[in-house]
Amino acid sequence: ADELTLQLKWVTQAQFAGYYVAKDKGFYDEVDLDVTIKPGGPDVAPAQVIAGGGADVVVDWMPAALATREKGVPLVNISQVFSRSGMMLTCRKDMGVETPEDFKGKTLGVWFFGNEYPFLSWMDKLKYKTEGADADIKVLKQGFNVDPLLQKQAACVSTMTYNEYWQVIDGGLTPAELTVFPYEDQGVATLEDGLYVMEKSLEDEAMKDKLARFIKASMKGWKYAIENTDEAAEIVLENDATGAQTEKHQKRMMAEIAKLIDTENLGKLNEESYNRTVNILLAGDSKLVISKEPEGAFTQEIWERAQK
Amino acid sequence: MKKHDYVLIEFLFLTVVSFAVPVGQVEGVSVYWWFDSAALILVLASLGIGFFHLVRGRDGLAAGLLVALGTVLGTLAPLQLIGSIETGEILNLGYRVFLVAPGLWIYVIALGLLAWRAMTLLSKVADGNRLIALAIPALFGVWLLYLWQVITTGLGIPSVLLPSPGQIGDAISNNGSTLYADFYQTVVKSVLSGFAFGCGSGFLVAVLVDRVPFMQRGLLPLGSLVSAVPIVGIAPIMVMWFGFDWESKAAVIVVMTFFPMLINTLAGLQATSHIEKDLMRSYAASYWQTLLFLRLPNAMPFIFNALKINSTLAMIGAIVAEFFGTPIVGMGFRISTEVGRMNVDIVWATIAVAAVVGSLFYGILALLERRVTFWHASYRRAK
Amino acid sequence: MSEASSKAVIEIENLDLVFQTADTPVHALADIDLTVNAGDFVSFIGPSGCGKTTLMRVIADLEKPTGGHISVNGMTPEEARQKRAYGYVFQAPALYPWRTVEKNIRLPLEIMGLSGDEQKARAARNLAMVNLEGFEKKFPWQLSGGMQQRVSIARALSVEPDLLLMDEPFGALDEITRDHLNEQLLNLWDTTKKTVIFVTHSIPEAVFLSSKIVVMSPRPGKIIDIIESSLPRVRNLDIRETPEFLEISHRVREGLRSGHSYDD
Amino acid sequence: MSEASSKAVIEIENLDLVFQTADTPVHALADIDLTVNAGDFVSFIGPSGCGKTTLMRVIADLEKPTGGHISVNGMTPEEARQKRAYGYVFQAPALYPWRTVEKNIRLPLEIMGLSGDEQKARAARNLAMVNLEGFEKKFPWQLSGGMQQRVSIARALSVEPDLLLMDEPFGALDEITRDHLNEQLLNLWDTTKKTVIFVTHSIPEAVFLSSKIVVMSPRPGKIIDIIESSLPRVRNLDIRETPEFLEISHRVREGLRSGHSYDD
Amino acid sequence: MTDAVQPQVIPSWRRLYDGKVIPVATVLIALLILWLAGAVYMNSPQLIDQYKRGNVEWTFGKLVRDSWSMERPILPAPQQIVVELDKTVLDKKITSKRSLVYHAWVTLSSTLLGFAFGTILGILLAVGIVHIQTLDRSLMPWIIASQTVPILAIAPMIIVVLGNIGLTGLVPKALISMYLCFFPITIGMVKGLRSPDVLQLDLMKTYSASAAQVFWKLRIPASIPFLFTSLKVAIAISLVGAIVAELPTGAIEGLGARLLAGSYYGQTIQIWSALTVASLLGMLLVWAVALSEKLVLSRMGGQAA
Ligand SMILES: Nc1ncnc2c1ncn2[C@@H]1O[C@H](COP(=O)(O)OP(=O)(O)OP(=O)(O)O)[C@@H](O)[C@H]1O
Ligand SMILES: Nc1ncnc2c1ncn2[C@@H]1O[C@H](COP(=O)(O)OP(=O)(O)OP(=O)(O)O)[C@@H](O)[C@H]1O
Ligand SMILES: Cc1ncc(C[n+]2csc(CCO)c2C)c(N)n1
Ligand SMILES: [Mg+2]
Ligand SMILES: [Mg+2]
Repeated sequence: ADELTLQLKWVTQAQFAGYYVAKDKGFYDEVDLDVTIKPGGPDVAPAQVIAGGGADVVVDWMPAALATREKGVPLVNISQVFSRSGMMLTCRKDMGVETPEDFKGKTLGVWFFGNEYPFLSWMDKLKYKTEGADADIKVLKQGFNVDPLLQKQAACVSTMTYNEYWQVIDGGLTPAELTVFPYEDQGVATLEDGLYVMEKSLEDEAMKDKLARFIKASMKGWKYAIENTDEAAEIVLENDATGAQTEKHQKRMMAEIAKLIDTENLGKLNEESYNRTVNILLAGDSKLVISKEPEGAFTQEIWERAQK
Repeated sequence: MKKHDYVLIEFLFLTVVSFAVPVGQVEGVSVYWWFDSAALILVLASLGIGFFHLVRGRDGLAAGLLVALGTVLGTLAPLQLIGSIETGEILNLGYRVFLVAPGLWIYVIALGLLAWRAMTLLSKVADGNRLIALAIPALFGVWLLYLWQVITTGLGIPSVLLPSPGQIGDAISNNGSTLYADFYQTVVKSVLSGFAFGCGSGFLVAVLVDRVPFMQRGLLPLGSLVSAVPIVGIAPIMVMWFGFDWESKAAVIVVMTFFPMLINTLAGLQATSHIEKDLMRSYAASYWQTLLFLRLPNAMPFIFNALKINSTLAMIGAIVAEFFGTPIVGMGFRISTEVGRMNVDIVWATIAVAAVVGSLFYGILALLERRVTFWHASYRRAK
Repeated sequence: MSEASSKAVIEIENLDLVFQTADTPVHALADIDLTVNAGDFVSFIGPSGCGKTTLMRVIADLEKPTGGHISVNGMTPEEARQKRAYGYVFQAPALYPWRTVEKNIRLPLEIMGLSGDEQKARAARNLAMVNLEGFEKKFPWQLSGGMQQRVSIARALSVEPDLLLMDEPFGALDEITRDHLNEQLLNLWDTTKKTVIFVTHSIPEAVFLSSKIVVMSPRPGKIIDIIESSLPRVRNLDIRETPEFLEISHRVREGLRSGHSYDD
Repeated sequence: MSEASSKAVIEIENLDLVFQTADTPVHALADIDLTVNAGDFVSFIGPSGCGKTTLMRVIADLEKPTGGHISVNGMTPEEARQKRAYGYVFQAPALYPWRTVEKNIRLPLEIMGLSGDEQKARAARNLAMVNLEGFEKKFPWQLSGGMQQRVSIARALSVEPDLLLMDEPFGALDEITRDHLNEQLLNLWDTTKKTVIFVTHSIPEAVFLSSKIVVMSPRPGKIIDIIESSLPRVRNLDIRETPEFLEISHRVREGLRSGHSYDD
Repeated sequence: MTDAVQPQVIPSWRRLYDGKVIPVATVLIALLILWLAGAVYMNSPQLIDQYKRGNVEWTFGKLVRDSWSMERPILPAPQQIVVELDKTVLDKKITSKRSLVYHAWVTLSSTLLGFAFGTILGILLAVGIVHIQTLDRSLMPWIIASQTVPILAIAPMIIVVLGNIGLTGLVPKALISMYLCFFPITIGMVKGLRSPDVLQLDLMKTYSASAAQVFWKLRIPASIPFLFTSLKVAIAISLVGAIVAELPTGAIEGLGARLLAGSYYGQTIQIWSALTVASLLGMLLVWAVALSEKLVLSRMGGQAA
């Protein structure tokens, strides 16, 4: 079997169920692939791993991938798994946040490590200054969890619909006490989990074939996961080496993940969404993330081959 | 009896060998040293100086400086070449990259030998000469940086993995204000306050507990318990307790520095010999007089030991703690954020600032120690 | 053995001291009876480990006896120590390396709270006494062993105690310097009427200096002979050639020999 | 001053040694001329700091002279050291604390590569010589200072050198033990015909042991008198009462006194 | 007059008092009480907030009980940690990924390997520094500077680079742990190898011993007490290094991964129990080194360090 290494963006969880299912159910074996799945973590930059030759394919978010491309690491999107963004800003009503106008003067929790680009674009759109002595809002680099919100150290924190939001709920706050700002609703949604390879991989015919087979089996895995969310969550749990994930949380996450994925043309990059993402990142005068229209940042060829 | 200087002979041999093999490629065609006349002259200069010294074989300052000059001239040759011709990319070629420009790498190894000879020559005359005593480690450091530069650029290592010192230097000069803001947040706010508070409280508790042996026996074993608690575990807890600004970083530093100071001060206070204490007793000196006149001065070497250990702990502690939640400024924030943004040059620029600040901090404490404990056996010579 | 106790500075009766050590207890002093009168110059002599230092330390309240009675100036040793009744010269110089020679001498005076001027004056006076003028600003480790020991003597003298306890103060010195300091000490003793207790290994030194020689033997440490000297109070080095001197020396040597065992 | 050089073990001519220190150079030895013949017992005596130890260290090639000539067994001191020509007893015992008494004595023998049996035999023999049978398995800190010094003497003897350098070997011992070891050493010297160089502070010891006494004076360290002893080679302690003995002692003392300055 | 202080048989409680057991227990109990009080103090604001929002009647007793049994406390009560430890240490099979023993074992193996590497590197550097004048003069400042580099910052890059040359799994983690723990060993060994005084060295010279003989018969034995003192420091650091190194390897398994996962999900109790196990493991390791120190030193005549 051909060997292939996949680097995830984050720790083993239902966010990546499709790949684990494909491996567990033997879908990769069917296409004669031996796939190694490397979990990520807070200090793992998928783009760095692939640049260093540590993986053949990585799961990453498009803003980060485009920014990396500008830095001279030529990442190319070969398949876009999540069609919608799951990112939200979750705020406490009792700290006085009901609309984006209320952000002024508040402390907002944001993830960095390349995940801050959508947020920065949004704030740019809202004409809020986030840095310096005269900043309109105080930005806090949020750690791994939602504690700053629970402890009222921040008025808002970043959450994913499928993960941190539920930690807030588990933390004792009710949906009625919260205001949520999904990026989709604010018109600043950028594409999230997609599959990226180095440009060089696309120069080699054998590699292209391998990637197509990988996409094919992975999408089969995702399809299965969306149809059998509970079983998929259990497969994820079995693959979690930390033993820290809970069943309740993973099942819920899997259900939420399913909502972000279009099963029609599963894995195909929607060029409209791509253009929207690029425009959001290019908008404003700050040029925070990318400074010019990227070229060759995606290809549909692999996905199309995978349909055969 | 005259011994052969094998290091120099080896240098000459390797350099000559480097002439026989390619030093790189231009459009796929192997080229040799004489492709670039500037590089050729530099190599020949180093070769000449090496040969001259081998024949003359004399020690002394002049010889040391001459060989050092030869090394410096020699090091410019590879830099000159790497900018103008192809030397291979490690990610494409793997270990075969060394076959693209074998002469270059052989010469770099040869230069290592020449640099070594320069340092040994200088070491011999360094006693009593402060300038040279400082120059030797500086030369060594420059050599390390040089190797780093040649390897990253010569082997085409992607800068997102490891930028070259040149790129790091550029990043430092281009991001001065950011780096200063980070320095202010991390060092001035977190490190200094945490260090002062941690060391201060460790010292005070030691002085208090010293009177109660019972407490000492109870506290000391806990010291080894706490020293084994990883900072990556304390940091999130402190962020939870003290908020995300510098206070939580200072708290992490306090936890890290408290016990080393406590343990060292206690050991220092107890390091007085029987006879010294008996002397105080024979004067019917009070507890505080004994402390002031005898035990504290005597404990100074121990206390400085703890201060030095703690200075490196404090820097690392503050930076690591910033990984776990911070306002968007600070060296730890910068490092963790810019890695994700693929700005690895800024990451290394920040690391460089941290290393320089940390070493300075340490150096200042070491100087102060020399001043305060001048009387200690480790500082006085003869008699 | 005890005498007119009206002038007695130190009275020791039936004193016992056992050190508790990890393995076996060490019987360092057994059945010690001794009276020292004001103005006496008493030497302790005996083989290594016979308890000379220990006995001196008991007098100075640096060691507590495990049996018997002792009084110093009519008080317990502890009270006497707190009244700063004595000056002690240790077997080793015990100078503080972070203080200059002068500062070392001023140490006890600072602790006693004397005025700066007084401290200065006394330091100068006593440095002169041990021939170390000009070394005020040196640090102890810049001096030879013998000079260090002389600084420690000057330090003890600067306290100006009536009772001087000296534990082998001249051990580290060569014969000539030693002779010189012996004369100085004798002179000081004679003019100031101090009481001196002195430990030495040297028979001639003991005989030359003392008005009373206490010969001790080890295991357990006890007194085997107390010799009252018949030599005049004012002496010079030539007295060492006289028959009385040799006779006393002989008696001390005999005492030592009888108490000696070869296992050390 | 030099004699029949056929039997000369050590020949020193015009020797000079200056220590370079941080501030001022110290002129430790100046103009030393000395010949030591096979079978001599030579004592160095002089005030503290006059260079006795330094001179001994030059002979042992532990210090390089800055001027003059010296030969040991007709070779340079370095060659002699490499041939293991001498045994050295330092002023301090210098035992390795992690080795038992026996292992300490075997240390030089291990280094010389002797067989295990031979090492054992020599250790046993020399321990007996210094009266320490039964202490083989003890560690140095379990011995008193005097016992440690005796171990270090046994260690030097176990090398069985023809030339023995001893730097105040008996300084830490009390008078009785010292007398005893003096007799033993004299006996050893007489029976094995070794050459011994010996440093001491004690005039009687120097006179009792030596066939030749070298009196030194400090600043710079030089030889001010060399006294050939008229005493017979075989002596016992009683000789110390004889007029010849007292006369030699007197001459040594006079020499010492003349070379003495009071500033140390 | 001084009366005799009679020596007597020391009662056993007295020995406990003079030993470590009672003092440590006392300090621990005091800490425990502080801890329990602290848990109430730190957790109650959130609880009171909850009560208010839920309109719950509450008494102080209820507040105390609740603050000792919150699911996501700011400071968990000790008994909660004990319960969690009971669940994750005793109840689970030790091969299970939910068993802390399993994770401790993972961390321990890279700790020990890193410690071994660090000891070797540390000693080699020290030997070089002591014997080669040029190294002595050139290396020391850089060794100190190396320790001012925040390892957590470069660990991910090290892992990526090492992964690139085919080193994965235990070795990269051990190398990071080595980077941290070689330092005290180098410092201690340099001191130790230089501890023989002039006299001890001169003695060797009079035997005209070779450099190797001086090294093995004098420098090495003299440095042993220093070595052990450093080893005790180093092994604790090595554990910290191993835990740090687990984060950028994808935090798959080991105590560091547990810490992080606990942190990621706001599971305070999980963090604290992982911390507790880490500290106990650290203490155990230090104790093991101390024990071997005792054994070795007693064979070497029991001189104090
Ligand atoms: N703190 C102690 N613990 C146990 N034993 C001790 C202690 N101090 C002294 N000793 C023992 O008590 C005995 C007497 O010791 P002391 O120091 O008084 O002898 P000394 O006569 O002064 O000998 P030296 O002439 O060598 O100074 C010795 O056997 C010694 O080992
Ligand atoms: N390594 C050295 N550096 C500088 N000066 C030294 C050194 N060793 C000895 N001296 C000086 O050389 C002189 C002679 O010293 P040496 O040790 O030979 O005296 P000594 O006669 O053995 O004295 P003692 O009787 O005290 O042992 C002294 O003034 C001493 O301070
Ligand atoms: C330090 C830190 N950095 C980034 C993220 C963001 N992140 C990476 S993957 C992912 C999907 C949700 O689980 C999210 C939100 C985080 N959580 N913590
Ligand atoms: Mg004594
Ligand atoms: Mg000497």
